[in-house]
Amino acid sequence: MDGHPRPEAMQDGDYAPLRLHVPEPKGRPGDAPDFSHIDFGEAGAVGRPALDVDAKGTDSYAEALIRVLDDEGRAHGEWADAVSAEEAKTALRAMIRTRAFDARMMRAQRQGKTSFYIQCLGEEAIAVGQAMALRQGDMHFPTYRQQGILFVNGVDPEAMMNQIYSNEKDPLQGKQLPVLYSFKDAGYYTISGNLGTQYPQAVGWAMASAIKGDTKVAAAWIGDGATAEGDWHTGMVFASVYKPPVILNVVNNQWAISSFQGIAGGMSATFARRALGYGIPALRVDGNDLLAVLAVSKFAAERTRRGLGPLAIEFLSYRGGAHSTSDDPSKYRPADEGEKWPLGDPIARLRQHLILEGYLSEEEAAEIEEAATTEMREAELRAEENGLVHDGQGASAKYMFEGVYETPPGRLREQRQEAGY
Amino acid sequence: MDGHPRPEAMQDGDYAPLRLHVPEPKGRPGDAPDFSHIDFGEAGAVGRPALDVDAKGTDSYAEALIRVLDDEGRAHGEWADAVSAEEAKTALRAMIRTRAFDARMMRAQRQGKTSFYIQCLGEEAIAVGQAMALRQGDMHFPTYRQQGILFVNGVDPEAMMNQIYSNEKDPLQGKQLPVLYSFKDAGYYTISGNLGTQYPQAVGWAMASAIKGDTKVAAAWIGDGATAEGDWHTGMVFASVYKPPVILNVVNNQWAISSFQGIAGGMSATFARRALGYGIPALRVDGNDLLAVLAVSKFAAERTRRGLGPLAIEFLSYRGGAHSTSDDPSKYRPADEGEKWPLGDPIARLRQHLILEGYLSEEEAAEIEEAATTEMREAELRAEENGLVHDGQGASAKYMFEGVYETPPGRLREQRQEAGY
Amino acid sequence: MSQTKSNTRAANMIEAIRDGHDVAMERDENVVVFGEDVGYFGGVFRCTHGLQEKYGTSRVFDAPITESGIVGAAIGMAAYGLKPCVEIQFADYIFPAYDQITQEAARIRYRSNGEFTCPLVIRTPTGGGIFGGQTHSQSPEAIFTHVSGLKTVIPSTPYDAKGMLIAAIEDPDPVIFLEPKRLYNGPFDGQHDKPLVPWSKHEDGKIPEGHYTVPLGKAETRRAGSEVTILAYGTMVYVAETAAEQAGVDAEIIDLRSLIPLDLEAIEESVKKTGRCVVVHEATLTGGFGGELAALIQERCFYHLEAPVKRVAGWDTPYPHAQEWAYLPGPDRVGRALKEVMTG
Amino acid sequence: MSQTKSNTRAANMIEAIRDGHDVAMERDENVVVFGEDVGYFGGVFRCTHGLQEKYGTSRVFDAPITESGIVGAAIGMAAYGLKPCVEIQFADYIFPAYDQITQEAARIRYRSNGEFTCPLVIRTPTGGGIFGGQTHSQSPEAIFTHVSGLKTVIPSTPYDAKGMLIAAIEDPDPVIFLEPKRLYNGPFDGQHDKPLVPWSKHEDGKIPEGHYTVPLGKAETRRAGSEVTILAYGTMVYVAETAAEQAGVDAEIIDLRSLIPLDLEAIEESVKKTGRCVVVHEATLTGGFGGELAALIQERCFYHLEAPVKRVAGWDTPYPHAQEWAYLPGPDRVGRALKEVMTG
Ligand SMILES: Cc1ncc(C[n+]2csc(CCOP(=O)(O)OP(=O)(O)O)c2C)c(N)n1
Ligand SMILES: Cc1ncc(C[n+]2csc(CCOP(=O)(O)OP(=O)(O)O)c2C)c(N)n1
Ligand SMILES: [Mg+2]
Ligand SMILES: [Mg+2]
Repeated sequence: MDGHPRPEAMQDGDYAPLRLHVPEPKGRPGDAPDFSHIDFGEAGAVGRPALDVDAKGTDSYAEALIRVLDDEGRAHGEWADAVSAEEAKTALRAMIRTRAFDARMMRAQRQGKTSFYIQCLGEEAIAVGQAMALRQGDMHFPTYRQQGILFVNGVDPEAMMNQIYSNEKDPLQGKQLPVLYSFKDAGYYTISGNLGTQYPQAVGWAMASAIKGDTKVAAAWIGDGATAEGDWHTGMVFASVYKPPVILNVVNNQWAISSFQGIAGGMSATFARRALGYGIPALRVDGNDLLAVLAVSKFAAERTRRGLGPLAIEFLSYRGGAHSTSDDPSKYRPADEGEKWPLGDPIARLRQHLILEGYLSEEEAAEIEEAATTEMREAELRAEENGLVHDGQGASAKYMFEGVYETPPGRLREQRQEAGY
Repeated sequence: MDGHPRPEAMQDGDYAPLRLHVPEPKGRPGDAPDFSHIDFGEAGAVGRPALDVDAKGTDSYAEALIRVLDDEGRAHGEWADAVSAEEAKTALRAMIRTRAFDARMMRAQRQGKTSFYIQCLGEEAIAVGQAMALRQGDMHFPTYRQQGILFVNGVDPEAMMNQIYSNEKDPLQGKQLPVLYSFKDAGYYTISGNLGTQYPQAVGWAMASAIKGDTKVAAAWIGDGATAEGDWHTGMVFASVYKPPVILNVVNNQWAISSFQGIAGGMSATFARRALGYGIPALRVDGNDLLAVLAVSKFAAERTRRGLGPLAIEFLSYRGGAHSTSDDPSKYRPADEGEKWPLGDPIARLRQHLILEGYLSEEEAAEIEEAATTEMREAELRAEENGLVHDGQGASAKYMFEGVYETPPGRLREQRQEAGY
Repeated sequence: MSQTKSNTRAANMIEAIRDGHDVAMERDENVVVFGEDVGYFGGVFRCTHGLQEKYGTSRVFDAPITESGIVGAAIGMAAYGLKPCVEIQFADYIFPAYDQITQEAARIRYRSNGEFTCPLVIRTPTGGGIFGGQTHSQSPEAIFTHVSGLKTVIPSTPYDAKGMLIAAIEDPDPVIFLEPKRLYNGPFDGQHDKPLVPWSKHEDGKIPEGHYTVPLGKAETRRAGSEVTILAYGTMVYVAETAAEQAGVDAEIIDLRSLIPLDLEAIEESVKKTGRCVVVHEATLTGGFGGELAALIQERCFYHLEAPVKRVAGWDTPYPHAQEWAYLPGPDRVGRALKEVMTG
Repeated sequence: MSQTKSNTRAANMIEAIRDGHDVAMERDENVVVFGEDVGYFGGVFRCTHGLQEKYGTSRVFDAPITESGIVGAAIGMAAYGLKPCVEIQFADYIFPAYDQITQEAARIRYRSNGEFTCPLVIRTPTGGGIFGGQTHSQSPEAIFTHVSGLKTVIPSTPYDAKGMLIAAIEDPDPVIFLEPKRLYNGPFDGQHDKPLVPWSKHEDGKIPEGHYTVPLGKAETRRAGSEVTILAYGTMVYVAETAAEQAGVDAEIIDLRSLIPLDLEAIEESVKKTGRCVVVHEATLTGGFGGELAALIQERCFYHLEAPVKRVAGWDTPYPHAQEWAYLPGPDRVGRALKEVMTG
């Protein structure tokens, strides 16, 4: 043996014993909500970078929140005039419909009409705002919490409910868990139950757009928790290398089932900042402010469609409800944390703004809400008539054998026969 | 159908057709080497941050190179006095022995004594420098290009050669591909042939040190190319969350077999910068400057062992030889790129420095080289006597059935019998 | 049951698993537990509930949502000398960790020639029957049983769950510990339109207090019989029991419990006696573990077989949502197979 | 061979694969090719050499070292309408992509009920015999054949390699395309101490010019025989040929070529004729595809079998380095198995 005389392992006391650092949220059940660690800044304070800004140019943007609406409902700053009153009203309507749909389905779940549902309470502005900034032919690669896209892009709520009820009219013929929709014509990619997998897929889709010399844009979506998956990184690496037209969204609603964003690394740096390390510029946005969301999304769409490279966006929000109908958040976070979220409710804020500015009357607003409730109630009545899988009226068993391949191989045909379909 | 009237997909010409961006290296075979895109800075220009510096505090460090030795062999700046003359001489000797070993094994491969070898030509300072900064009980999670660690930590070259020759004296009993060593007592974790997997493992090992209240430090190692793997990210996320005592090294030798660092995202941002997005401070170091490597590694060891959290280090270097003996780099990069690498050869630079400062004479230096050559020649003669797998003198087939589990299950015992061992 | 049941208490499978953790952690301070939602909250199925409070955040903690990271970190901890027991929230999410499990955990001992080892338990809820669709229902055992260096086990009672979990944690090698989630609350027999008997009302719903182990590698004969051998594991054990009863066949029902190592002796002995065999599993037929079982049986019991070994399994399709009861093998399908081999 | 060989030229398997790419890319501009080192350099085995120069960097390019990213991006491209054909440098490195392959590529059509599809080819060199140790030698076919929605194929001649690659690229569903790397340069029969016959000297070393396909799902009878059926694929086809010759057994040797879909008709017909069967593969025995084959054969040919179906396979250990020739099934082991089933 030969070599450098290595120092022996030293005595205890030489260095203090190490301890594992396990991040804890500010509040647990029974505690008062505490958001004092977050610097929200002021509406209007953060301006617009150049369309071709690079990662270093967004250093401060990766921290400070882009906000347009203040607490009173006034719009401020450079991003304020990116959204017309007409657009804002369209958005309000889509957000209200999204919430009405969610409410109806939460009720349906309680009534045993479906075993499972996921709402997006408090996050409606994010999906709705970005969907409005994209155009036909573009493609979202959503998670289960971007149903707002569907209400922007003209999908019939009854079709969604048929999917949830897994009945004969379900566009997916009963194959998928409720809410794991696929609506290609609405620019809505088939949702996976496996977190994160859609991130590199979105980047690949955008690469295809560039390879074909098209001008279509992809929107990748992921939650704060799921950014820990390897797939988030591989998507970012591909985006960093080939610079395809993709918007790399992270919806930071601060919770991943029972674990808070610190368990995903969110207390060590913002998720927006993580993109900078790939040389991808990043903006951080108040996700409960439709005007900010839509303005920034337009910027992102324009940048990527112009071939100026990918852009990352972190939407800061708060998961207003339980993770899903299988979850009970009162077991792990203060019950009133959502109500105390300083950035408020996205629908209430936009409504207040439109009324304040005189673009909308209280009556019109009430009408929109009323109409949405009616629409969803009626859609649900129709969907229910098509059957509920839990009443034994699910999509036929024969569909199970279809669509595994374009042409079923012999053994699958045999099995189908054996099964009697 | 109902919803926001989405703009139709627009006409060609509305936006210019997109194009896929595929990064290309500055030079290909036949071109003149060109490193003008890299800013090397000046020796001594980058100082020492505080031991408990946070990620933001290392913003500029993630870009500018920490260098100590200048082109003439003089040491400069705040990092210069971290390494004693004695240590520098020890390092020189380990580096020279590393290179002598490599040379001997490259020759052995040409002679057909082994089918495979990987040298670390030009990167010797990195592994040697960091190994000297750690102490007994710490653990490296190396790739196949950190054999320098073994020459610091007292491993017998003959044992390494027996592994390469896969003979009866091979400590791994012929189970592993040449160079995928395991030397636990030397703080050298079993190397995987699968890139990147050791990164989260290193972090987990460091977490265990913290869980047990020990003071041991882990060193994670990865190449520029392999940082694209999901495992690199999952390791970083765990490090970001639990802040265990781990040094997160990236050896950027600018090539990954035939693909240059741009294909790993290296043209979009430095690899050091990528760590900042996880809230992990990062330093960037001239990997061909032993004094810089060892000084920074000492800093890293001290910081992590004090419980101040992980530190990332990017070592900038150049892969001096072929990827492995199966590779021919003249097919994809300028033949003389390595010679023109502005940061030079780490052994020549350290040698020059020690002679310049009068710590070493030309004769002593020649003696060290001579001794290393002799040592490796003699070790190889001994190893060869133990047999070469390619001469049919590999480790016995019976070992194949051992070590699958602590206790072999019945069917494996049956198979061993069937095979006749 | 291989042990006496003195000092037993009623427990469902979740409580049994929680208790298994508790006993193992109490005895060995090197046992650490982590995974998504397993810390403060105690796991989405509550299998680690209360452990963080008892053992602290250094030994029981939430992990980031990266299954490869969880397993990768656990491998490093095991190399250090700890005994990590990690949870993958659903077996459907184990695939991102497939590389770390099969190329690393399974190979550490071998490739280092014993210098490093990997005593690691990966617990994960498996199987269908909960209307979970493709991503909450799959049974991936066959992609692990093909990997040398791994053990793959699957208990079907609270007693076995606790005893096998302790045995797995004490095992010196990596163990894939599959928990048939449809059995957490009671012995589901595939009759989805009948009310579930809770474990508290079932004879197997009792666990001894404190430490005991159920050895990995031993099958359990659930019912002795003479006409046909049924090999099953997980939920299919109860499906097989009901099917045999309904079909009126005197079946010997073997709960394999441990797929690797496999209790070949018990299998051979039974099939040589009955001369007939039906293998039942939830996973997709083609390439499933049933193929290995059928292959082994015809190799070893060829001259005793009166009929071909028959496999009843999930169809060769992804796991569907609405068609769950047409997909998951139930007593009817198993009964038909029993009749077929009896006349075959 | 299923097609005439007019206008043929000599080619080894690498050249055949390169040519298959070329033909497919020429005919369909939606075909794109990428992977680690496949662009400028043309792949570490040179299977994509010259393609970037011919088709440009938008259609042939180097990829970052992330197998899950490569497959994930390819899935997105396929959803867009492209036909990606990606290379995983060694089958031993396909595991990080296992989630994207099995839970995504294989499931896109099903879960979207046909709205999105995934016409994707994943090429990867498989198998041993090159002294590559654990991480350059494995044969992971069985972890794909268990996954509904995937096709898994493995050619064993230059002719099949080109024709099947074109068929795979034109296929509307994801195909795992395994290339027995030990056959790239010649038909290796396991006799490692004898010189290798290069393809240029072998009758199968010829490929037609231009476009042709070898359909996926059809086996190829390499040798007609009456005494025993040998099922093999990849390198084991040549091992089987030599073994049968050396053992002096009149074996019918079937090269499966396509594991999923499987040519069950050809298998059944042959085994019913010979009454005996030996299955040979390189992968670890337990849980290997041989189990599925043996299970199927005893199910379908039970009353024709004179002896149990015998499997010859890699041992249940990781793939070793020094012990390669004791691990990889060679003519001796296959010959012993042939004798055993003949007397069995
Ligand atoms: C690969 C994988 N691992 C785990 C899960 C289980 N799971 C479903 S949702 C969820 C939390 C996700 O949190 P986040 O990404 O923040 O999204 P959010 O629910 O907050 O919208 C988990 C762990 C999964 N679906 N897929
Ligand atoms: C998972 C995996 N994918 C691919 C390979 C094949 N491979 C071996 S080394 C290498 C290049 C690695 O480059 P880098 O990480 O930069 O390290 P370097 O060789 O430059 O030290 C590749 C692609 C592998 N070993 N493992
Ligand atoms: Mg979240
Ligand atoms: Mg490199």
